[in-house]
Amino acid sequence: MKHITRLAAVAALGAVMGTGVVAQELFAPNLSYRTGPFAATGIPLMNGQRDYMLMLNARDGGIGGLPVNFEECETGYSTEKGVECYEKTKGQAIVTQPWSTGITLQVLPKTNVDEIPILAPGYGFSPMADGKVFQWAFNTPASYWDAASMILQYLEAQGDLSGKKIAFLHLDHPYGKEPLPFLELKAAEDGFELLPIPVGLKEMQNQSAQWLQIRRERPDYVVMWGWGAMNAGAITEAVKTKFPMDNMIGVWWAGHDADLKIVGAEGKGYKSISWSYPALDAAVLADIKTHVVDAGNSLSNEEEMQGVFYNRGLVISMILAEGIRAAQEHTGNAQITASDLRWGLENLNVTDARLAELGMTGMVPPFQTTCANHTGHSGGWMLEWDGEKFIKTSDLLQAEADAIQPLEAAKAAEYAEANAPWAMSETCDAPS
Amino acid sequence: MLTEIFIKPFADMVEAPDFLLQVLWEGLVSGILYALIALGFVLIYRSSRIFNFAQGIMVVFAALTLVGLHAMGVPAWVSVGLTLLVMFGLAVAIERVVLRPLVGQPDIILFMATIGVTLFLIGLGEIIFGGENKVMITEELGIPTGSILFEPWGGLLILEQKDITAVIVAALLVVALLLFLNKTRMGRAIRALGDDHQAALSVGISLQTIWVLVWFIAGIIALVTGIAWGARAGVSFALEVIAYKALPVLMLGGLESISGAIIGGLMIGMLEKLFEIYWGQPLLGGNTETWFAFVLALIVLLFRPQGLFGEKIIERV
Amino acid sequence: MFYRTAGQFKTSYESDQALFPVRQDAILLAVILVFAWVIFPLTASEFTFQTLLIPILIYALAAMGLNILTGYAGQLSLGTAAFMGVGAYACYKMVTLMPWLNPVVAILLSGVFSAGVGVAFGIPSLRIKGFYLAIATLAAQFFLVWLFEKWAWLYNYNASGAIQVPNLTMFGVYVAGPQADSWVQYYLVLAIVSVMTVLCINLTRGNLGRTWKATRDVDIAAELIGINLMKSKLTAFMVSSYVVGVAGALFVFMWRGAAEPNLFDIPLSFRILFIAIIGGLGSILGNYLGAILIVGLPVVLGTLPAALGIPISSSMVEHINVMMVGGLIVFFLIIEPHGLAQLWRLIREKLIIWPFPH
Amino acid sequence: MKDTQGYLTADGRQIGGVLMEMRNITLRFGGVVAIEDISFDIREGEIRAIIGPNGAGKSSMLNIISGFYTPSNGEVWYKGAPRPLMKPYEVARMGVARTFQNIALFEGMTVLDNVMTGRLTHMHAGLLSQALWWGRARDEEIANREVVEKVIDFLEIQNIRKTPVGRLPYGLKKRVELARALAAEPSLLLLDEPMAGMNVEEKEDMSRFILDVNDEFGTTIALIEHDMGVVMDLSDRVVVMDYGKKIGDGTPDEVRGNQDVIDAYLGVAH
Repeated sequence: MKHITRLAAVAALGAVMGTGVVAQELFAPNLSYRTGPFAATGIPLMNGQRDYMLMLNARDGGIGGLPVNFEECETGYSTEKGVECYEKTKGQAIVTQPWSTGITLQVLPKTNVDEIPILAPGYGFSPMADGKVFQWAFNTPASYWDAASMILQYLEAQGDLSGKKIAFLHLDHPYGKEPLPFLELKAAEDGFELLPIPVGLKEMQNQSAQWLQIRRERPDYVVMWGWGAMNAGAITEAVKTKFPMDNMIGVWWAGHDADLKIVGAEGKGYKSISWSYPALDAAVLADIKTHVVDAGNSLSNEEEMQGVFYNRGLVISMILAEGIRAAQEHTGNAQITASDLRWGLENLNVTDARLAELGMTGMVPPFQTTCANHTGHSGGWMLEWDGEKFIKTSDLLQAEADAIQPLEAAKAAEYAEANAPWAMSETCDAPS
Repeated sequence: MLTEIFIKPFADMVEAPDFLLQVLWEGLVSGILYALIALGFVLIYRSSRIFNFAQGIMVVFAALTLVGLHAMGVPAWVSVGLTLLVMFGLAVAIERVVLRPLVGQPDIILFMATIGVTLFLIGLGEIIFGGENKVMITEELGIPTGSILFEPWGGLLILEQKDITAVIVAALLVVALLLFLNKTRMGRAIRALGDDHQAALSVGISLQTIWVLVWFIAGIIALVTGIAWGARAGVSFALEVIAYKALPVLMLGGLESISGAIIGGLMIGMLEKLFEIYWGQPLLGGNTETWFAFVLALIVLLFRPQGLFGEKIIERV
Repeated sequence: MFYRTAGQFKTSYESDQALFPVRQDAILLAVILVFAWVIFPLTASEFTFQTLLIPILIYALAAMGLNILTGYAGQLSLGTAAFMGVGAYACYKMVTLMPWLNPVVAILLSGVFSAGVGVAFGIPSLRIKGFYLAIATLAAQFFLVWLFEKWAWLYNYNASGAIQVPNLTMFGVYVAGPQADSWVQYYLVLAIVSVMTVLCINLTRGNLGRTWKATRDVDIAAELIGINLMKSKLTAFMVSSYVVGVAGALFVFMWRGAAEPNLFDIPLSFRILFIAIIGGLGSILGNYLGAILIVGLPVVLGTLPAALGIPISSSMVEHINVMMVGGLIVFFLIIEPHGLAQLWRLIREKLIIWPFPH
Repeated sequence: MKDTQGYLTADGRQIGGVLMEMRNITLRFGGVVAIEDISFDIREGEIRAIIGPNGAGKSSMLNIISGFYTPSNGEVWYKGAPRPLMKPYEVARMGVARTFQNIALFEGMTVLDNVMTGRLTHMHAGLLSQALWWGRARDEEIANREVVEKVIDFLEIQNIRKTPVGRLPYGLKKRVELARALAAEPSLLLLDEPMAGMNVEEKEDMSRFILDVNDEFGTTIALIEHDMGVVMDLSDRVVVMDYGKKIGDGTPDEVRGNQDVIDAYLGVAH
């Protein structure tokens, strides 16, 4: 029965999409969100992702000679729409890019049954790093726990954290709660006081209560896991409350140029950890200009293209493209399947040399994935708002693997148990 | 536990009076914006028995139009004028396309229609303006952006100049509205409509004209709200949710009472902030502002079904 | 011609009260049932199961629950999604605390919890009426969603705050969780929704149904002819919340597979309200028609441009979709405020006398 | 105390003992006195009318009888015992049914369903039985339908049985409302201005139905009416109210000769 319906699905989709079952292309859809309350932060990322793939198609004829079909399915950050998009695309897709931690959590168990790799660069569920348990999920090149660890390291470098108070301002949503287990662990270890302050989805634009709390509690630092309209809301409130910007650090999704432009110079000193950087002199940008922008195919604009998020979008598509390339080389076929791509994503090796070849030097730290390590733990840089743009303010920071890995293993095992029976690859030696 | 609930919060208030003042001020600023939105609801409800759910999206739409026009190079104050024109066009369109064919239908049908309008405007707005968060043209409109610091009792009180401006403008708007409703023929017709359609018609103004006018006034209120709120955190569709905050105000103040909307708005703004800071955050894990106003209004209504400002209703058969 | 009722005489009150006094209705229903039970499952793709068949049934059930409260008993509620949430979380707690529990039993029991919560939040309806009550139901909406966020016990202290449906079996077959096949879930949903529909039809056509409608139409007169308004309203809240709660449990366990608190926020409530109103308040059939329109239409619209080869971005499709749904709501309210069910009733009346004009 | 002695009407019907007695009823709304110290009784089997000009307090009196208003002072005696404070629906369950001046039918239902609501007080099947349409619920539905059909036949509304009441003309609506009240098989039937807004022909029909109901089922009827003419022909005894006070009580002939009543109706200055 299942087999029949699967076949029917493929056939129906082929008919609906007008693409045919044996299309000569790499179908790598993106579950984008250009609408809804989070569109503001979503659009530049989606544009970056799209432009990179369009550039590959125009410049190289795709990857390994096959064009990439980078169709977008709009979710509006709604989990329900996300699942619909997943169902719609999974018949043919070689990858699912769910965006939103909520959608990731929802499709995570499904991909394990449907055997489609999830690519969630820098988001999703941190224990996905454990490739033995999460065979099909990739949050390359860094997880939220990596982010939390790097932020804490950065703060520690400013002085001992014990006895300090850190407010954790976060979206009250699976995404915002994600780093809590790690932060709690570290709070106990390092002896700082952790004060989680949730921001409800309805309060993103009116955070006066949260910032009154911050004023009352007088934390030494504010660490922010914000998204969408919440970032701008928090940063304006921080300026208003006279909270020292130097002591406020966001995760990589809270480092959007447009959010900071609202406060402009007053936001000077605000920081955001990031595993990507807009290296505006990178060769890849010139290629995109030639092949996509000048051809009139880009949805972006000049201002956006200089921002952190657009450039991060480029890196995200690069990771996918590299995975595809690795899989093609491994199998010897240009037309790869979902499970081939899994092999590819498990065997990424993005070195400095490779980055130079790609024309992306300085845009992302080098990283490498393995069957057991789906994150790659690239590390990241601390970016700082100088009043006009984000600049690198630290050397490459590396997450504290010793603290993270046991937690990853424990939480991954917990997840597998709750979702039993859960297909796992017991050994990572067997070829996939 | 009991001391946590009944004693500690008040002790905290006394201990840091500057902070208490700050909390009240923040509540007041939110409250005045709630009151403005509630006022839009009340005007429309009084004149046409429509519970206009689209008030929230009108705020977004007005703000987006203003910012969008300015981005196209139109000078700030000209943009305000053009936005008002757009809001007027919207009022006429809603009256023609939606209200007129639905005259005489049950309340719930009209209510649903306004939700339909809301969705329509969301889709249309996103196509025209895109979903990005935009910066309100605060400075261009000549709204001061700095803040004033006070140091009462050796503490610190921060008053944002744009919040002060918002409060003043809102107050002026309310006064202007009250003058309009009480002193002009048109205004009296609108007020009379709340009580009796025939009486209003006898003034010699057609129902349609009044409806367009009322929706237009609601549009003006939406624009003012949009500017004030947008100045705080940018303009995007996420603003729409503030419309919900006006609903408990309506419950407390009554769907038809203008003074009820104003007093209710201010009360809810301040009480929810006080509750969140002194009870919600320490005891309940925070974020109580999402429901506090509703639960408060519910409890008040359980004891006074006519609301705080309504008169007791004698039921008849 | 096809709907001729001449020659069909009723010889007893019992047969007059039968579900389908007109034979053609029964035949039409039989055809629909054959499609639902045999033809769809055999032909549907995974995509159809997941985006059309299963959600339409579940949404129709949720709307049916709301319709009992709003359409039959006249109490406008904007908090439906929160009661769905109560059902879903209750079901989650039951299956994780008692893994041996039969999933269908768990789903049916979870409605009991939402019924309880529904009655509690229904108490204000005794004093508050109309829009004031509608706003009051928003108190339930916002408070309950907040509770789902804050009460960690509800989601087993899961770090993400979301609930994840475990793999559940019944007679050795996976019925919920990622291992379950869509067609199994579809049959289960279809069976539960069908049974609930029959129960709802019985309740609404009998004594309780008349009590509710009387309360809705003229509450004062209803009380003066002997209706205990408190009992009438609270049973409506109870039955409605039960149905909605079961729909919520199905929503998460048979369809979504996971849920975060804000899933049960106000957009879902509105969606269900749309279905009930577009379908027709005070009608059981309408819930299905409304669900087909509100759930099905965007899916179809979403696939259209690609199928027709129109180069249009998916976000534009989504914007247009939102606009169309809004426009359609206004459109249907204008052409038939009593909903699609009424439209069907009129068509049927025409068919009965067809081909004669009167 | 129980008065079992009845009387014989002009047309020879035997009227029974006291069914309901109003004792010194006063009703105030805030400072306004709507009814002031009124007493009268209603006997089994009789047609009792309460008349008076507009604002006399007739409707308030009817509302007190049906339990919708609670008197500020005084007692209502029913079936030989003082009636405790109760909700309107409890009063209805004790056998008091009524119609309304501004028709209060359930517009969303058919005529049949409207009349069936009159049987609510006689149906007791549980939720589960109703949901399954099995056992008690089904039996009750059939048994009560038979009663209702009798009432429908009696009031000659068979042909509109399945019509939604919203579509009916005014006069028929009044009749359906009477049917709903009759279906309850009440001990006391209250009619609130049954002829209001009717033309002469409809009034005659309604009068006939009222008399037939009283005749056929022996139902005690209390009615209030603004229009004196019809009432006088119909009722056995009449209470006349004006400005919240009782100004007359007796047979139609007695009342007609009462100077206070004549003044009240002719509008002589007080």
